Amino acid sequence: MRPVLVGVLGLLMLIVLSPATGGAQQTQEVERLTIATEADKGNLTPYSFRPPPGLHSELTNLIHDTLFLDPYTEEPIPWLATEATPNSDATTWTVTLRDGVTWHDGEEFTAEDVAFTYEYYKEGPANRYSHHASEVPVIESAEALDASTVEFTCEQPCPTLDLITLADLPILPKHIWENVDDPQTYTDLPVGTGPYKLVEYVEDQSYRFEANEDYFLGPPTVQEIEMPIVPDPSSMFLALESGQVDTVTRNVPPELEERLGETENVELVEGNRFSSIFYRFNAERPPLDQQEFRRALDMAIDRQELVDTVLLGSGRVGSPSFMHPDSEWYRPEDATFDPEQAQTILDEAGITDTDGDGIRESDGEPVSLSVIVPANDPQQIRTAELITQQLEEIGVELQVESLDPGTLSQRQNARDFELASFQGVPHLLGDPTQMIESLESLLFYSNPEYEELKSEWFQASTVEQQSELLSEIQALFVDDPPAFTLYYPDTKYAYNSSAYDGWLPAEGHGIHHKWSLIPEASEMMGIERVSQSSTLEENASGGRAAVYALVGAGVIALLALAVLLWRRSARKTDDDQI
Amino acid sequence: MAQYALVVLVAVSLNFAIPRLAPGTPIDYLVPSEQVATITPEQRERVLAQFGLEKPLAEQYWLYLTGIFQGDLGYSTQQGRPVVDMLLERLPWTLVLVRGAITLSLIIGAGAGFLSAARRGGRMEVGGLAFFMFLDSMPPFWIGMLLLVLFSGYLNLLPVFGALPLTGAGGGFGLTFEVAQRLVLPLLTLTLVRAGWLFLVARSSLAGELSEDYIVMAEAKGLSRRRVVLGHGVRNALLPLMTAVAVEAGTVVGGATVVETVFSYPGLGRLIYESVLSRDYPVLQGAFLLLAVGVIAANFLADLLYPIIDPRTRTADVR
Amino acid sequence: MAGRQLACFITKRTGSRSLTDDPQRSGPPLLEVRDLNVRFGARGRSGEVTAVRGLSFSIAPGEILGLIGESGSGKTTVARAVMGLVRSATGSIRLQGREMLGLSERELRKVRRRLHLIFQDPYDSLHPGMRIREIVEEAMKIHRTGDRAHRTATVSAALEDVGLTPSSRFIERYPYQLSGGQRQRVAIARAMVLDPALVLADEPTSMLDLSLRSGILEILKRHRDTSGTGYLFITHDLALARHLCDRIAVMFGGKLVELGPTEAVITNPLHPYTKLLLQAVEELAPPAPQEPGGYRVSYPSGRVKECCATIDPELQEIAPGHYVACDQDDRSIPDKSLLEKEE
Amino acid sequence: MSTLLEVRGLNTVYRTPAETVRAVDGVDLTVERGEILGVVGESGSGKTTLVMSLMRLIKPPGRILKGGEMLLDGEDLFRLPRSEMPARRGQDLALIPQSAMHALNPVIPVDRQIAEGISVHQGVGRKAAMRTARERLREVGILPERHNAYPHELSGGMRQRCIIAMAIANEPKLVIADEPVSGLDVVVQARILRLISELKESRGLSMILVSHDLPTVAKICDRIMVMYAGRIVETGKARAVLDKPLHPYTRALVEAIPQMRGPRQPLQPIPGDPPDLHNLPPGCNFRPRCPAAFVDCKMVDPSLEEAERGRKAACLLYHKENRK
Amino acid sequence: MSGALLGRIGAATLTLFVVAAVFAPVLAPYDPTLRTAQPFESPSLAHPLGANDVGQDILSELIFASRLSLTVGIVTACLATVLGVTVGVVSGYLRGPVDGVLMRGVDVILSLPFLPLMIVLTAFLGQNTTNLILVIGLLIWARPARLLRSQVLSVRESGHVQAARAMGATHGYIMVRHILPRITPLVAAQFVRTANVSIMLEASLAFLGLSDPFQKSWGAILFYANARSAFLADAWLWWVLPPGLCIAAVVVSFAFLGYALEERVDPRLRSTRPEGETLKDAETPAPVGGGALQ
Repeated sequence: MRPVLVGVLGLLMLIVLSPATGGAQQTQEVERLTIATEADKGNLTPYSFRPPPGLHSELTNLIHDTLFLDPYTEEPIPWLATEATPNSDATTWTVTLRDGVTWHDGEEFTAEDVAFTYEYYKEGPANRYSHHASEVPVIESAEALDASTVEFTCEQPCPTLDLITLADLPILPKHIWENVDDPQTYTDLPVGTGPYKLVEYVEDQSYRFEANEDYFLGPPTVQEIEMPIVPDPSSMFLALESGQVDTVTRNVPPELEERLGETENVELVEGNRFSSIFYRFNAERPPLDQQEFRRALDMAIDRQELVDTVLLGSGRVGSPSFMHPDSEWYRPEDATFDPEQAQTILDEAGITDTDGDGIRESDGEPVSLSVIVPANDPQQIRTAELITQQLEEIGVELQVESLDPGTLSQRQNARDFELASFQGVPHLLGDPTQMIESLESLLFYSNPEYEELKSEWFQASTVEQQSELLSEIQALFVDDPPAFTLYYPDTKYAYNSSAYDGWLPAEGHGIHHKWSLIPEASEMMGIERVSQSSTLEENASGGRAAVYALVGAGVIALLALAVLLWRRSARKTDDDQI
Repeated sequence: MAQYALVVLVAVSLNFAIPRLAPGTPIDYLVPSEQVATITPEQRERVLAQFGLEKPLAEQYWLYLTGIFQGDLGYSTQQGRPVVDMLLERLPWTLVLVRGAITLSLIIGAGAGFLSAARRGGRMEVGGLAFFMFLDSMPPFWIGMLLLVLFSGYLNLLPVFGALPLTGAGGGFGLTFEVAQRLVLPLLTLTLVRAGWLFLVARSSLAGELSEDYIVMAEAKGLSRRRVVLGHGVRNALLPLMTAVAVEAGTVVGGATVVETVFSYPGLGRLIYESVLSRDYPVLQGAFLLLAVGVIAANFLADLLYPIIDPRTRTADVR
Repeated sequence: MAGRQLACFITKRTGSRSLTDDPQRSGPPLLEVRDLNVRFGARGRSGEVTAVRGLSFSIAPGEILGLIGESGSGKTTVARAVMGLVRSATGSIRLQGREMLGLSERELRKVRRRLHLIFQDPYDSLHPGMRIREIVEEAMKIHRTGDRAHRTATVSAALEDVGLTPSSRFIERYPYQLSGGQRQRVAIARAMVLDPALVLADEPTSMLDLSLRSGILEILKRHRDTSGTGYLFITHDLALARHLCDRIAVMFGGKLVELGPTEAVITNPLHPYTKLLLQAVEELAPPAPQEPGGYRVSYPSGRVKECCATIDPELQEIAPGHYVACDQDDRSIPDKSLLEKEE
Repeated sequence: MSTLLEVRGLNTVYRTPAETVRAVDGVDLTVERGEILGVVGESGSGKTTLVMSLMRLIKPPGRILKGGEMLLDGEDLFRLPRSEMPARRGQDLALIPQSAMHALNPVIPVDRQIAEGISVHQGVGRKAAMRTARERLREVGILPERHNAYPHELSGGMRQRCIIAMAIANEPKLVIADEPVSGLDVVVQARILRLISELKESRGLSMILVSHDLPTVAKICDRIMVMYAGRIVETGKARAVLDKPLHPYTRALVEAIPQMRGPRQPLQPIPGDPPDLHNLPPGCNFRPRCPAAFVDCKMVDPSLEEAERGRKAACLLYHKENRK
Repeated sequence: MSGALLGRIGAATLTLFVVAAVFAPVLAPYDPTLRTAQPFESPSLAHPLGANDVGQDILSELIFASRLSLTVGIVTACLATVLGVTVGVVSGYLRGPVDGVLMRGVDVILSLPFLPLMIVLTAFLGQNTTNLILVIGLLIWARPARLLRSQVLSVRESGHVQAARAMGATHGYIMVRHILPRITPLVAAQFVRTANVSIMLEASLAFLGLSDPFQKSWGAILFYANARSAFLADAWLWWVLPPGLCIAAVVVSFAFLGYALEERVDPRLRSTRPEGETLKDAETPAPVGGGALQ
């Protein structure tokens, strides 16, 4: 038996001792970049959308292009389009397209493709984008006037069409998609006009992208992108630390900031991705149906404590405005933290502790709420834990139910909840059309004043008008919030600066998107690439050396013990025995 | 035979029912959550219809059953791909990992177990027993994480994730080497976890055999102790061990979930885990079917195999 | 098991008349077994085994009937069938005139009060976790006889009866604290407490050392003498049977091949198998310590006639009370090699 | 006749931290060439330990104490290093173990099991070994078509024949049989004993036959040793021991044999229980059960002494000082 | 001998944990639900194992967690053992069609994939401890049932069972008085084994985030540790190692105990046989004659 064992061990050692892959290039023209992403997002068509975690549109947009640059910029930046002109009341838009753009398969990109895409989104099965063509705004028609002109007609004025809608929706090649009846089961690799071609997709394993040398803005800076899918956060950062990947798409959790900052070649950058944690509530359930009660709850939440404890200070307190503070559409409004005021409001509303058990009663029933949180997100669970304690102070009991994602969505969709913990995504926090729509569909928000403002918003024909109305809407939220925004976590990203440092922290998107890889983008968007200058070399901390020593000593001690025991048992001899 | 068929049928039916018992439907996952509440019944119908989920349960069940016989397990609601393809894609990885782990742990665990049973009463014996029982008692994910931190983190020797090298190009030895490198840690984890159990099985079955009278007879024939232990004891002790391994081999496919998650390994366990979370009924059904058939087939095989290796069970009237 | 060549030892069916009573005794039999058949395994399947066929015998009150046969001859099955432990038994088993086959489980349980079975293996037949007192009084508890004091008294008396004196020394012990002989005595004591009408003893001494056997036999004999209980004594040891039994029944291949008074069967064996058995015992017996007196068997040599392969002879009365199932005129010993193969 | 085996001062003990049990206590024995020595004793008398000691197959916590010797053809087997014993077993010493039902490996055909021992000792090839094995099987009366049967396909008697074939496979100097017929039917018992007698005649087999059954031993053995509580209490020619047992224990054994002849007499049970090796009485071990015990028996542990010509007994009754 | 030693070690360790569980409020330096330190605080005299991600004392968490782990282990084992024993005894004793049906049921349960099924079931029933115990208990009884059945099959053929039947005892009486006591050692061993398995399963589920995250359990501590990257920081020394070692220690002490019990049932496993056994076994003549009940 022993030779076999030795053989196996030898083989293992051979494998173990050989160096791992992963090296870094120093040139700006980078041959290959390895980016670990946290979730499989299918074959990266607009229809392969899956809920977070993980990047979807950023990846989809490596392959696909939109007519304008991206929905979170201040001014529309032309991309596939060169120009978009509205009519006087902004109901009809004429869009001129770039010439000489080709699809990855060599077909020419034309206005037909654009018109087809919008019709397809409007008529076909729903996806993450389609409601921007069918709901807000309602695009009546998209018509190709000639090879490079498309005319869009909206049912109502759509002043932000170029800024948001056209900037958000990826364009599909007509010659391929006109044959696709069922986009959900379409599994071919997608064809787009984007800077990268998806050349390989191994489900749940990795993506591989190759540069599109014929890209209309010139070849991108990185020749090839490897994108392994690493769901486990620890593994992901481990891979980054050990140089096996060059950057990871998961934002750096606060507890790792220090450690990653100390790691050689690894740099952190604030990516400005829009993110928030908010509690939506079910306003149909008493006492949540009372505005005073909701207001009291909102006041009783100590957001600063949440930020300090759960985020270790790496974040901003939530604002009733709901949208992300860095968004162009955000109107600063501050949440009040005043538990005493909250108590007074509750007392006045007749929600008082009548039986002296520390919990208030409403209509004779103790006020006991439950909040549903995703079981796989400890940050949210911890947050709920803290809020439970905070609400206890004002005599409101909160029970936390942690649910797996499937059950969580089902409960929310069935409106079977009181409070629900939710993670805000860029789309929701930076795109006003999405927010307006979500207020009803997602948050079930209804307020007579809001209804009025909303219909005005739909009628508004300029961006300025809409912006103003949005300010009014957000001001309305101070007294009657549609949800309790708890905090906006910082979204720092880590990358290996020796592998690539051309990252562009684009508002709302983080750093992992195609603009980081397109030389022109920095200038077009007016954003600086991350600089090399701030790199600070630091040695491995003493703590790690101590751990090495400890593990080593342990192994040696074990070996010594084994040898000792072996020899002792061998020395045992027979005395009087034959 | 008929009994196996019945067990398969019941298991298959349960596999159909269990995912559907859980709250949540694929629709909650298929459509962005901010829209689920607003999509019209027609849209909903349309999405469900793509996966045959709009039909009454009885009909779904019938289609599922008939589908099985045609090798058609439907389409994944998440990937939109045929479930059969997805399973077949994952199966090799799981098999490489699990089969490798069983083989290795068999060599290590059973080898040590046999050794321990053959050399009774030594100081090493109690130590070995305690050691392997301790191995058997460590949570797999914990071992996995510690190994990961040690080998990939502190020592930076091995890749952290995945099963395939990133540069999909290349082939031959290089590719094999890369795959092997990525296999080391999950394999090691599973091996460590299973070795303890196999040690105990091997030890007790050899100990049992060695106390049989025929061992005395074999020694009395003049065979060396080594030959007695290997040729008679181990030979006979392999029977229960092999049956145990065969039966276990069926279940182990599902048991690798945790390790596969830790190492981002594209096995069936992780597929199942993710499908549970996304309520991907067709994939779940397919995977459960595969597992159930695996277990039952392993049992069946063990039943078939047993008479071949153990002549005592050949006669019909021995139960 | 039995090959075709030996079919001649196997009777087709015993006649319906009750021919197997002991002519010496009068009065109704205690146990009457008629045409007992026991099959194992599913009917008509390949695994089907007929363990007992067409068996008839009877036991009078206070009589010890020895049932002799080798392993696989079906003698244990007979005991189990009489106890009602075999579901597939057909025919008729009457205890004190009452038919026992076909009784429901509930009725059977009542009947079993009057029956008791003593097993071969004293290590196995006593529950290792029960004290001697509990073991002996178990039957009384099951049948709810007597109060606690009465039970204790009965247990003590029974233990004293079988020679476990003083009973107080044994009553609180566990079986593993006793030797094999003592355990078998406990098993016998257990048989006695309910004062059964019939005791079935299945090889009660075969696992005991020679030095202990005779003690057990004497206890059984004494019990029969004092209580008038009938015994079915199952053994493979002809010498033991000779010492204990009033009559001997010889079984082969699930059939009764010879039945008669002990001395008659031993001194004048009629059936070839009985002869073979006697010859073997003779061969094994030690040279007599004293001058051998009296009887020495000598067997005529000969071969089994062909007819035996096809004919299944019935039991016939050859002498008063002495029955044999063989049609041969010269009931000769069969060819040895024939039996050799059948081992 | 010459002496084949001479054992002197064999002591085998089972030693645990709690106690030491002397299962074989100072046994001497000799076996002549071509002789069958019978050893009789009931449960717990140390018979099997004796057999295993002679094979040197005692396993811990049992051990054979130093100081004894076992001369086989003049060579002391107890002095051989343990590693050389396998070469002797099967070649010099063969064993017929207690339970034929379990002594065969259930998953190997019988002829191959026999051939295994042959090829080890005779260094012949597989085929030659198989040929020899089949020859031996024929010799013990197994029909050729059953030679490659698995043990469970054979009846008890046939298995015992296979074991015997295995024992004589390498024409050993001495065969040690432990209860070769217990567990078999009477008819089969008779045949097996007949086979052993025949083999003794045809091959000049030397043998030690151990049994709890005095009649069995008496029938085919030349000499008898009676064991009680790990000791030899009586030796002598078989016939003589049976005709005139000296030791009270032997006498009791003889009287307990049910007779097939003569008038039916009540059997004489031996009072008391078999000896408990963990808890032996002081003085003579048999005293608590002995009808002839007297005062001295409580104090003196009798040694085995010559009582008559060619007969020895370990009983104070036959010690010189008591014989007047 | 080895088994007894291991059994003693197991019992001692287990006692330690039981004591810790029972006297947790006394032993734990802090209330583990309160934030008594800075988040991610390193070990210090005040907090020997540091603090977790929200500043709860990890040592106190560990001590309180032994309550849940042990409760889950023991209650689940009770449930599974009761089920397993009932099915095993009834099935093995009655045999026939009852046996057939029950054993096919066992086959089905054994053929179901465990962990995924538990994930589904906990998702369905809700993540709380009671459900967890129910789910684990309902899944793991099959193995003990099958094992016990085979033991019952052999016990039911033993003489004293036959004797009791012959005495006219009812099936219920025999199962309770004769079968059960005989299989008790095996039941005990199986009990320990199932406790073992369920503690491990609980830990795995908690680690995957599928148990009640507010119940302090070792698996849940590891879940948070993993999710808050403790594996990557030096925190693994005080946040990851201890709970893992606790799980391993409890499981292994159950295993030691179980092994000691099994060894008592099956003397063949013993390193060395007590001599009494050797003599008795070796010299008891084998059954003679019609021993085999056809």
